Amino acid sequence: MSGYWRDIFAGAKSLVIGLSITGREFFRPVVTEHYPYETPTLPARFRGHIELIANEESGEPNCVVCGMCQRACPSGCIALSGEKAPSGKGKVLTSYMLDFTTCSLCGSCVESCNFNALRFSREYNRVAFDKSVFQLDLIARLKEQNQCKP
Amino acid sequence: MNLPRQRYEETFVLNLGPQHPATHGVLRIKVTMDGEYVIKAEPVLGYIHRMHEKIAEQGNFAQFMPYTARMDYLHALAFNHGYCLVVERAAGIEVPERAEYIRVITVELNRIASHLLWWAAFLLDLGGFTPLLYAFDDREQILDLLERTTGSRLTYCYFRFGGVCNDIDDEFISGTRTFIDRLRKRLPVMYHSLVTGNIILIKRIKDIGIISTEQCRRYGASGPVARGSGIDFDVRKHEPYSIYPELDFDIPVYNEGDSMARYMVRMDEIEQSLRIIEQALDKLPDGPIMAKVPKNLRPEAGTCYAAVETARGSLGHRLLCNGDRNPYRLKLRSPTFSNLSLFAEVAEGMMIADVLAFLGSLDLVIPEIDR
Amino acid sequence: MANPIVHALVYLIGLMTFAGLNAAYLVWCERKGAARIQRRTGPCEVGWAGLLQPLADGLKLMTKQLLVPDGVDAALFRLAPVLAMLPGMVALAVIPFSAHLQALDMELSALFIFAFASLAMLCVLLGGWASGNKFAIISSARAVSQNLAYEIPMLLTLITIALISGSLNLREIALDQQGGLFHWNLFRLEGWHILTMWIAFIIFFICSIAETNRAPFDLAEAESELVAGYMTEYSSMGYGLFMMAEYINIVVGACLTTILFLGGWGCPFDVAPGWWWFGLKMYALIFTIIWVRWTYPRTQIYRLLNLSWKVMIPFSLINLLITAGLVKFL
Amino acid sequence: MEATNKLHTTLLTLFGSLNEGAEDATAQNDNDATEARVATIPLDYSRSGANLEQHCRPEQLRTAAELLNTQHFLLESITGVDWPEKNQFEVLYDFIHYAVPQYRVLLRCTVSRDEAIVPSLCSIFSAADWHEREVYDLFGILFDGHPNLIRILLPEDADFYPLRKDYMP
Repeated sequence: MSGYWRDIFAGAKSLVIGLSITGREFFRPVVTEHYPYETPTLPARFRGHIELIANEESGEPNCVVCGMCQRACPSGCIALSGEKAPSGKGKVLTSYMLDFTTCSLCGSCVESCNFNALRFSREYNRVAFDKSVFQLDLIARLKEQNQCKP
Repeated sequence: MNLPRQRYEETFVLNLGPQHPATHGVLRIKVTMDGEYVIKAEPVLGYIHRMHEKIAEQGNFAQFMPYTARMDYLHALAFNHGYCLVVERAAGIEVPERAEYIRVITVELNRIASHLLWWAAFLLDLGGFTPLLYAFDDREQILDLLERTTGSRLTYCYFRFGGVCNDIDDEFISGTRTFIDRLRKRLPVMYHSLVTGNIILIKRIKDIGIISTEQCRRYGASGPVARGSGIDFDVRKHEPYSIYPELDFDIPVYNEGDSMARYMVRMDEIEQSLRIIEQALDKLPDGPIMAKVPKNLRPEAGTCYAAVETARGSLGHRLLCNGDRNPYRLKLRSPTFSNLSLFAEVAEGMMIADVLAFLGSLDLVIPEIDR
Repeated sequence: MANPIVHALVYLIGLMTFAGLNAAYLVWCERKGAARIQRRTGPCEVGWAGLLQPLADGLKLMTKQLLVPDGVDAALFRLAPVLAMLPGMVALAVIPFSAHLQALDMELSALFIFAFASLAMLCVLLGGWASGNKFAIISSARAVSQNLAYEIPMLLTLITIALISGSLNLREIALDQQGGLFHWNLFRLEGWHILTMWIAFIIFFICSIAETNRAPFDLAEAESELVAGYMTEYSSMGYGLFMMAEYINIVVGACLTTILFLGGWGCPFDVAPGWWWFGLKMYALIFTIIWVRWTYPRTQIYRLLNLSWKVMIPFSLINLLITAGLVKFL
Repeated sequence: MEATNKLHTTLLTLFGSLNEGAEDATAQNDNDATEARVATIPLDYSRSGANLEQHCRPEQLRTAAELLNTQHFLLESITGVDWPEKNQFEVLYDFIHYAVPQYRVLLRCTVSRDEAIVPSLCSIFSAADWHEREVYDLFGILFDGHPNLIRILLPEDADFYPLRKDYMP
């Protein structure tokens, strides 16, 4: 019988303690962010999809079309091509396509690039109705960034 | 609390199907039931099978790293650590001291986040909605800390062979210390007196799903499932790796073997992980965070095995290399695969509500089972 | 109010709006209460602070297609949600909201409400069985055994109240408790009832939670085990009616507890009794029901039945005995 | 540490008896196509993660497993490996012990690629049930004596074995 009484009294006490805790929480301020109006602050190393870096003056991408990032990528999302530079020295980038549907944001490409030509963008809310929007043309994106720069 | 076997005239087969709120993933359990009692339960796997082991054989060693985080996304850093360990052991790479400490700190933080999410989901299965929000409130602090250093929140790709890719700064260290004090203050109130002491919860998981030590050994169970049945087996103490021998922490072991024992093992493990992080932060040395490692690694032929303690048990990598750039065969021994294999034997005779409480206490992550 | 037809019409419309508004805005209160307990904001997009949210939910439910899957007993499938609404609405008719605000003053009004409460149990069984879904069958079997087990202690506490106030007419019970805090049955001083009445109050309150399948006794529609219990196969207004029925049953349960224990429309210091005191007590009780739901996990079916047969019923019988003794000798 | 050494020596002696038994067997049918070597190789734990590697022929598998079971070992995992150039499948069994730290026994047995049948350990270690089903599922190695050897990960109607080297998706 003692188990019976102990269950009732200990149980009732634990139920009251539970109620008091949630009751106290009821009057505490709200913790959550109201998303569309309060956007989160992104840390420095946030990993959005990759984008090209241009050197300040000429606005041309630093990329020398060495293809290291293309080889390093585990899921083969990068497809880049370039041709001989008119000045005869090195190559110029013509197209840099990133298939963001299979990219797993591992950072191998950014690490494998020795010419500081790739970095992570800070874009986190890219949504679309069809997959083709995720085939990103990074050169076009770079041009856009150059235009909106002063 | 296994009730006597019922007579079987009118039984029906219920599909705790791949799409069910309590399976937390695409696990299907074909349950033959007589009214409320389960007569035979048979888990059906493979709904999220992606053939990780074949992918490992395609690319070179470094290219498999992001895939390790996609197996057990709740404790992704331990999977990174396991894969790094087996390749470093095969190729004989020495990891600098500071990188080892950073690895242990981030793995233990990730372990706490995984236990907090297990606790939230387990109580959701038992019908309590509010604890989930309190646990996610704490887990959010960890995710922000880890996002500052690694760049991602859930599927990390932070470890490299020979070290880690980013260094931790002072803000991370001070943030971790405030997190530790905050969680230490909240644990007794929000977790133990609100939930662990609650009579409804105690009645709900006490003496439910009792696993004997012999069953654990025959099925090869590990982690909190084995430690809940009185087996003192934790890979960090059993096969010490990294700098765990230098840190003093103890392994919670309970002998009852029921869901309550597994619950208490995981709650005590959160406190132990806090202790580990504190000691590791105090002893954090300076120095490089990456060893000199050739770009494409070619470990010489032979076989190698490395085990790591994840939140769910001992994760093993059996690696066979034949000297060229990609692994010849990489076997991933996932802890939940063995922990779930004893489910069919223990779940007989229980009622449907207890079967779900027992399933929750096993802490399953389905992509880790199906690989 | 002179001729009965106008009286009946006015009260019919009044009670229907009362029930409809309550069913809608209790959902809002529950979501806001749950959100505050979980330290988040709750619905706040539709209208100011989400006040139009119940309207939006109702509209969504009405515009959805009422799907009747095959292999389902069509007639019973459609009838069950309507029948589930019936007991709640009918019980509102006899509840005395204040001295002269009562639709129908019946002699045995308390018994009338409990007769219809057991009908609600049958509707859940009907809904579960008619939808032919395995989860629904398990959940309706559970709901029947749960409601049956918690009907008995509720009736026993009702008899103790009838002993004290001498009649089963809710109006008499409430009138008997007028005149200040210490005349309420819960704190009744004369006849020393205060000693045992708080046990009866707790039993009655727990039974009213269990009767309406609310957490921690929501085994009938246990989200994590039985997907949505007996409501699994229902969509749009079928589901909407079951939800409204649940909230109206909560309102009826809270009204009953206020009348039987907290002195109906009586004001604590007998300054100005009125229907708004009745509302205050009722919504305080409803808030506690919401508060309880978001604090505790769910029990198992056999612990729940043990709680009723082994704890609730013995305690209410002893309570009945003591009250009978007190009434006789004091 | 002395528990490990004691266990190590007992295992060496037990496996030794296993080897002699097999030695004379190979002596008779020298033209044994699979020329399965039977040997016990102590390993350096820190380099390879295992202490004792035992090569054995499929018939001796069950005796070796019973032997390990009596010593209260637990079956950690079963790995299948495909060696197409040697036309062989290899099955590796990992055993560890709950009480003895840093000790792992690796049981290796090779079988020819055409008729790949390996005795099942289900009756000794229940963990073998699912692991063997997985190796069958991914390699097509049959385990005789297994209660219900059906696919575990791939859909029932899959007719290919993905982890074979000659299988390209």
